[in-house]
Amino acid sequence: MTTNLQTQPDPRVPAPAPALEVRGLVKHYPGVKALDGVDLVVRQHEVLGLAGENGAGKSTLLKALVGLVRPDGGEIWVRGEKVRLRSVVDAADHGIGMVFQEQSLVPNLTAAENIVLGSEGPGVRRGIYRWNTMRRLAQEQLDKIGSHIDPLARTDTLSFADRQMVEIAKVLRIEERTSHPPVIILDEPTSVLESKEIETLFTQVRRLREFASVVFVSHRLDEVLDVCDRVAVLRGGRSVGEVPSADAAPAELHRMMIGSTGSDDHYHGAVAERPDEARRPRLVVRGLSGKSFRDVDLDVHAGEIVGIVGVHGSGREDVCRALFGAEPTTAGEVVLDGEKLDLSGTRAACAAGVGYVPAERKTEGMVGPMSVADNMTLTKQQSRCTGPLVRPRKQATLVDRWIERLSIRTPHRGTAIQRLSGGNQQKVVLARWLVAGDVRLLLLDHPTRGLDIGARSEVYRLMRELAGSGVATVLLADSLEEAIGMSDRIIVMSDGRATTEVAAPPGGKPTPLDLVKEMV
Amino acid sequence: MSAPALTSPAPDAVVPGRPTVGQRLTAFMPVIALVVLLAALTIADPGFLTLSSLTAAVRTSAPLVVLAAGATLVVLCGGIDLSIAALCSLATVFFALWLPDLGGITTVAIIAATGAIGALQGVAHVLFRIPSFIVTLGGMSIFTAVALVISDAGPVRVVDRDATNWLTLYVGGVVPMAFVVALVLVAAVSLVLRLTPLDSWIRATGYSESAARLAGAPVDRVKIAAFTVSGACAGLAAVMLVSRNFSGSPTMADNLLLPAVAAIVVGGTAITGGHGSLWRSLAGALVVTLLRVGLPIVGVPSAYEQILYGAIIVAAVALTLDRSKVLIIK
Amino acid sequence: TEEAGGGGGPAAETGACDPADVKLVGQVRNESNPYEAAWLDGGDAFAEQVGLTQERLTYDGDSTRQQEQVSQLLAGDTECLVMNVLPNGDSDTPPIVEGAQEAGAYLVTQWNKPADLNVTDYDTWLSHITYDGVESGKQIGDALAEAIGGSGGIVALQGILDTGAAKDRFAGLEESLAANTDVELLDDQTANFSRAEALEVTKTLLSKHGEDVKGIWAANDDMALGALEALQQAGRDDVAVVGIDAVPDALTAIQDGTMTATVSSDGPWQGGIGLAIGYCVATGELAVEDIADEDRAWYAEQFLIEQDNVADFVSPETDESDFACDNLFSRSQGAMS
Amino acid sequence: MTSPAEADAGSEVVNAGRPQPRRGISLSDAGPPIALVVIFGVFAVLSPDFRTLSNVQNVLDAAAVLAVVTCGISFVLMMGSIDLSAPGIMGASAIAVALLVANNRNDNDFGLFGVAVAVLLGAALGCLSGLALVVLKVPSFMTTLGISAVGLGVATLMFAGVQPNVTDPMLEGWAVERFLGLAHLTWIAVACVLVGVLVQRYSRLGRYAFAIGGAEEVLGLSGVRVAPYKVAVFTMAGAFYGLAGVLVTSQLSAGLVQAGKGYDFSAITAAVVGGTLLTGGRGGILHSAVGVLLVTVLTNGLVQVGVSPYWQGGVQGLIVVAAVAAAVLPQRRRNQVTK
Ligand SMILES: Nc1ncnc2c1ncn2[C@@H]1O[C@H](COP(=O)(O)OP(=O)(O)OP(=O)(O)O)[C@@H](O)[C@H]1O
Ligand SMILES: Nc1ncnc2c1ncn2[C@@H]1O[C@H](COP(=O)(O)OP(=O)(O)OP(=O)(O)O)[C@@H](O)[C@H]1O
Ligand SMILES: [Mg+2]
Ligand SMILES: [Mg+2]
Repeated sequence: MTTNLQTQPDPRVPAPAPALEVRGLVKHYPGVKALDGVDLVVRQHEVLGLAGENGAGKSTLLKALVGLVRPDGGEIWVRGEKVRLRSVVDAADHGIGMVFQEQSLVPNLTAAENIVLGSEGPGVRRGIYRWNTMRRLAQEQLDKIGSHIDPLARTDTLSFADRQMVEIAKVLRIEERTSHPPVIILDEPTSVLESKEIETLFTQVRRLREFASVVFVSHRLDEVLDVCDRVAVLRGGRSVGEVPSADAAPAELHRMMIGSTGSDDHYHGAVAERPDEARRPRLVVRGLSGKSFRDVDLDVHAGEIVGIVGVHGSGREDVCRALFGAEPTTAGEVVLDGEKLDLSGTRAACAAGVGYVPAERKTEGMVGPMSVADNMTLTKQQSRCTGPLVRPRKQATLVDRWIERLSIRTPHRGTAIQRLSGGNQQKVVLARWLVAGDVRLLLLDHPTRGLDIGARSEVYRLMRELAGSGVATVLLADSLEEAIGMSDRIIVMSDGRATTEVAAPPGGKPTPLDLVKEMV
Repeated sequence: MSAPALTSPAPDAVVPGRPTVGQRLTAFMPVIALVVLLAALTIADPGFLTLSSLTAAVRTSAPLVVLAAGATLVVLCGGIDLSIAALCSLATVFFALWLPDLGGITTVAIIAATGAIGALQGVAHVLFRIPSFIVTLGGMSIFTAVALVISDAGPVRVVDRDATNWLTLYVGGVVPMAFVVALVLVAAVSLVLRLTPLDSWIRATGYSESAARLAGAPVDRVKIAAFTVSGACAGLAAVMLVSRNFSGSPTMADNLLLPAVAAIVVGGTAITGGHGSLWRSLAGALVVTLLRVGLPIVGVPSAYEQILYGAIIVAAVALTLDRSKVLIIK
Repeated sequence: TEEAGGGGGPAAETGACDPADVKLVGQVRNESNPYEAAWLDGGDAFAEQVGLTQERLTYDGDSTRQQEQVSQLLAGDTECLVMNVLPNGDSDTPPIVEGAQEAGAYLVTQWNKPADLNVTDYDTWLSHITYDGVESGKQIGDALAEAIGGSGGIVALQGILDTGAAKDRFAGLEESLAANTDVELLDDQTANFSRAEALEVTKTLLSKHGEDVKGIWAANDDMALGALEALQQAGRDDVAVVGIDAVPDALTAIQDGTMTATVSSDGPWQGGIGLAIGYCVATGELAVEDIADEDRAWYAEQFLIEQDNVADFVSPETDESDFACDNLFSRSQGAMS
Repeated sequence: MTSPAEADAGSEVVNAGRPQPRRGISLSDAGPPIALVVIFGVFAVLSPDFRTLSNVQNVLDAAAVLAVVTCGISFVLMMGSIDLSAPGIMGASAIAVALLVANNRNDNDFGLFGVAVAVLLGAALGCLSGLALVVLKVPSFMTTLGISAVGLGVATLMFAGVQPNVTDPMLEGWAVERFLGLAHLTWIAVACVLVGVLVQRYSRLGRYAFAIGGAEEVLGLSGVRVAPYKVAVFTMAGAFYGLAGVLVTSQLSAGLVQAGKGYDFSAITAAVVGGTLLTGGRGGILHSAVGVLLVTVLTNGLVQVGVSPYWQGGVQGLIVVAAVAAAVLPQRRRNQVTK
């Protein structure tokens, strides 16, 4: 497989050594072969896309490239030289840097410190900080990517997007460490960004190509094809091929990823049969106000999916949390199925049949060290109990059924959820609300964040199926397309208010442009 | 998702999900530490390993086991209870004062009262969002003050010993009743945790409180319950101390605080919460007791005894802590 | 369910142990203060005198740990065990006594004992020795009153509030105050028998009462020494200070004239005498029945030490003859009331 | 559709609560200083003796040792670790310094050099607990508890039954001589606080300690090796405790094994009352200094207003809890994590 991945030699110019080359990389984890002989070539001055299903081994491969994962076998070559990468510092010295899938900034330090962290250079002399120099260094990095944040702002006061920019500014410090063109790895950098921010990022990525090589991972295949020169595909820890992005369609990539053809217009699945009760309003919100939203009115009918769209800070996320009792409200009334909903806490909401999937999976969605099974049944304890007693058998059968139904890739139901790939973790979190089958209102905050296409279609199918069974769903979608495709109705929020409502019945969908107009 | 191509596990890979030999061994580490320590003491003084000596050691350890077991629940939830020892002292005073009026039901009354006091601390913790360290530190000084005042700053004799006599008996002639009670307590609480969802709620709370809350786990109630049990255990330990000392005193158990927390940590329970068990604390309490009484008895001079104590508890934790469960050691 | 015999029930009250088989144990709070270290040294001296060694136990002022050590000790061979114990507090004495009785070990306790616990009710609890705290509190109270010329304000530093010693001594001060009507107690605070705490508390009291403070009554010498430091730091040399225990530093201070008075308690003698009583009974030289009731719980002789007699106490000497089996109770000031 | 006016009004409300980027001290840190002022005010009203200048000096002097200990412990707490080694380290350094400067036990008279050795001894013991933490991977709770016992053992060995009394005029002078109304000891403590603040703000060690408390794993991902910094922080804390032991010796003119008794919990209380979180990543030396003053004012004030010694501990505990509650309540959020 190595040979056909090699650069086609140009007869006129001697081919320059690839910036980075991986040969037969292997990594085992207990019960999983995360990498099973991966080959990969990153040429100089190119943007290489990396695609693959959840758990295909992308993150593991990339972590091996920055010295965080010690491979069990295989070789890594940097600019024609075989290397051993023992640590992040090692990798940085070879000019390889990475922006991780989960944000990795120190929240209580300033942006400037985060940017220079670990490579302060002249910013620290003899252990003493020189704040002015540090600020200047950081400012230079921020200027490179055109970000306007204050370098001395504490990182946890920045918005999510700004933090992502800080991460990119930080990884660009690699340039200062080596004289060679660096290799910069971006693991799913866009999954948490808005379209405008994604555009900025892509401009930067294209600029980076002038002097560096970039490896880019995303589950949004159109995006990958848009920004990359070439896309390599991983499946089950192996390289299965590559395509030049100029002449590839998402469908083809998808086929390579899963080994069979899949459909691309996954948003527009067949609308399920709606039960009769469908026109009965299930959730009625009147004048709901809180810290970051005011006078929100919202009706969701049984079996209906209502998307809420808005830019960052529009308050839609807090509305969701408020409906789940996780954010205080100052005024307003919420009625679920004719009964007043108790907003005093999450437990009351759960009891009333409200489910919530938070966006921040790592800290809020899952309990990392606990098993898949325990995470799945954490909310709906009754599903694994008889009376007050836990029945391990009952739990095992139930959990195994859902693992299979959602194709959750885990060695075992007893595996700690933190050992799963991001997408599979998300599926477990979603399954948590489904195991008991008694949810009436589902609040989904970016439920497909970090999921591959297959998993996404599965989640979409699930959402429709749930809607079909009468569940009312509020969706904060990952992208406008997703919102449009999935929702029956879309509410636009801006500045803490629900400003507009757009109907989006099958066949009468608005365009993203229609929505953007309303959003700003 | 269509046709997921699941990587087949390598044939020689261990059976996933089940604990490996190494993992099983880490679960037994506290016991191994205990045995090693006992062996070392026996080598230092062959007279130490006698039945009566062991009997005395486990009898001695009973109140510490009970205190540590209760506080383990709070630690598993990610908090800490510094008030157990002071509450236990207060309870000894209550016991001595109430016994003449309440007679046989004093024990029950004490456990109920200390449980209620523990619950109160738990409520203050979850309601006002004050760190448990501070709530219970405040509780500690308040209980001490109350105990001093109501006891008139002195021991209160217990003349009627019938109420506590049963704790001084021996089961089968060798196993002290107090230790049996401690064992039963640990077994009962562990069983309740295991058979009900409480276990996953507690661990979820300890590992990640916000995730637990957003999953609808009754985080606040679990925490209050943990503090309640911790308080009730302090009451039970108080009864054991009274049965041993024939009096209640406002500072009787105060010095048991650090040994109790040490017992929890030596057992391998993560002080940051989530990972651990009551059984581990039981073994930890035995290790700590052996160190407290064993070192001087086998003839280690006082100054060296402290140095050894320090070195051994650190070594014991190095042995017992399961580092695959506790990723960041603070 | 039955009782586990520790040492096989009470041994013969009057022992017939071979002197070489006697096991001597001295137990005090810790070795990190001069008084208790001297106590253990006194025990060592006695042990040497009879050709044995003393097992030195310390429990760090931790009641439970003391109990644990004692019960572990009693679980071993108790045939010819002699214990000279300083119970941490009054409430710690009964279990030690009961344990020793059950195991048949010979026991002498010192300082702390609940008033209603009678030594004569037990066979192997040979004796309880203490100093009359009320008396010492009163003696230094009177000395203080005299030092400030019979009138003026004083402050009191109490010991650990729930110990009998602290209470008795304070009761003695109150008696003294009743007699010296012109002396006014401005304030009383606890400094837990600790030098460091006494320093802080005294500073605060000095700034609270200022020039009104003419004297400081401290329930032990450590606190008196702490108070002296506080006075020095406040630049006050017109305040009289009294304490109890006659620790070496206090004696030096009295010699220098910075401290007014203290009351002797003789650590080395205490460390020796307890073992001596036990040893004599264990080896059969003295029968328990032959110990007079007033010698089962008694006050040991104590002296008020002031500048004029301090020289006599600077190097306390224990005389081998103090520990002879026929001379054990020579320092008795009478039975405990 | 929103009219521009409406949108403006809306954004005003919406933006009100959004945390602004900040560099210095924010409003949420104001709780402890306010509590300090309130408590000080209450005592001043209740007791005329309390509000005298000499008593204020007295409070500051009394805060000196605790302030030095708290300086050390604050860095450890900032990392999210805990440190219970103060009693042992202070005991060891107290005896060591008493035996090294002019004293009644031996002929040593090393003066300042002796002080330096005692501080180094403290640093060495601190270093040991740090090493046990990073090498053996034992939680700091245990390593420091162990080191405390070791320190007490070492101190007892050196003590050897006879109280070492200091006759060194320099060391004695620290406690007695005054400058601008405050004892030299107090100025030493002030210097420690200043050094602490500088280290916290301007040294890599201080900033990394802060960062370790914020997100230790991220430092690893950025290629920072945290272990040396952790050891260094514990070493620095040990040095502060060592100095505190020297200060106690100077105050008492004698080396006591128990010199550091109780300072572990008082220092943690002071730090937490001042707004340092036990989970790490928040607070700092200045916060802790406020906490130290708060605790000292309480201790002093309760004596001044004449609260019975029996009740003092209890009342103090109650006020500490109330003060923390008052400081925490305004920042209370749903789904907030409190450990
Ligand atoms: N630390 C670990 N311990 C055990 N198994 C692991 C660990 N890290 C990853 N794995 C396993 O290795 C496989 C590859 O995971 P990886 O994170 O590389 O996938 P990915 O392609 O990045 O997926 P995603 O798109 O969901 O991020 C998965 O099956 C995962 O469960
Ligand atoms: N006025 C405000 N005051 C305080 N915090 C705010 C305010 N507005 C927004 N936030 C916080 O900013 C974060 C993002 O805001 P919000 O949830 O409203 O945006 P969103 O539209 O859901 O964005 P996304 O597209 O990322 O989901 C939230 O954590 C929210 O708590
Ligand atoms: Mg990944
Ligand atoms: Mg959002």
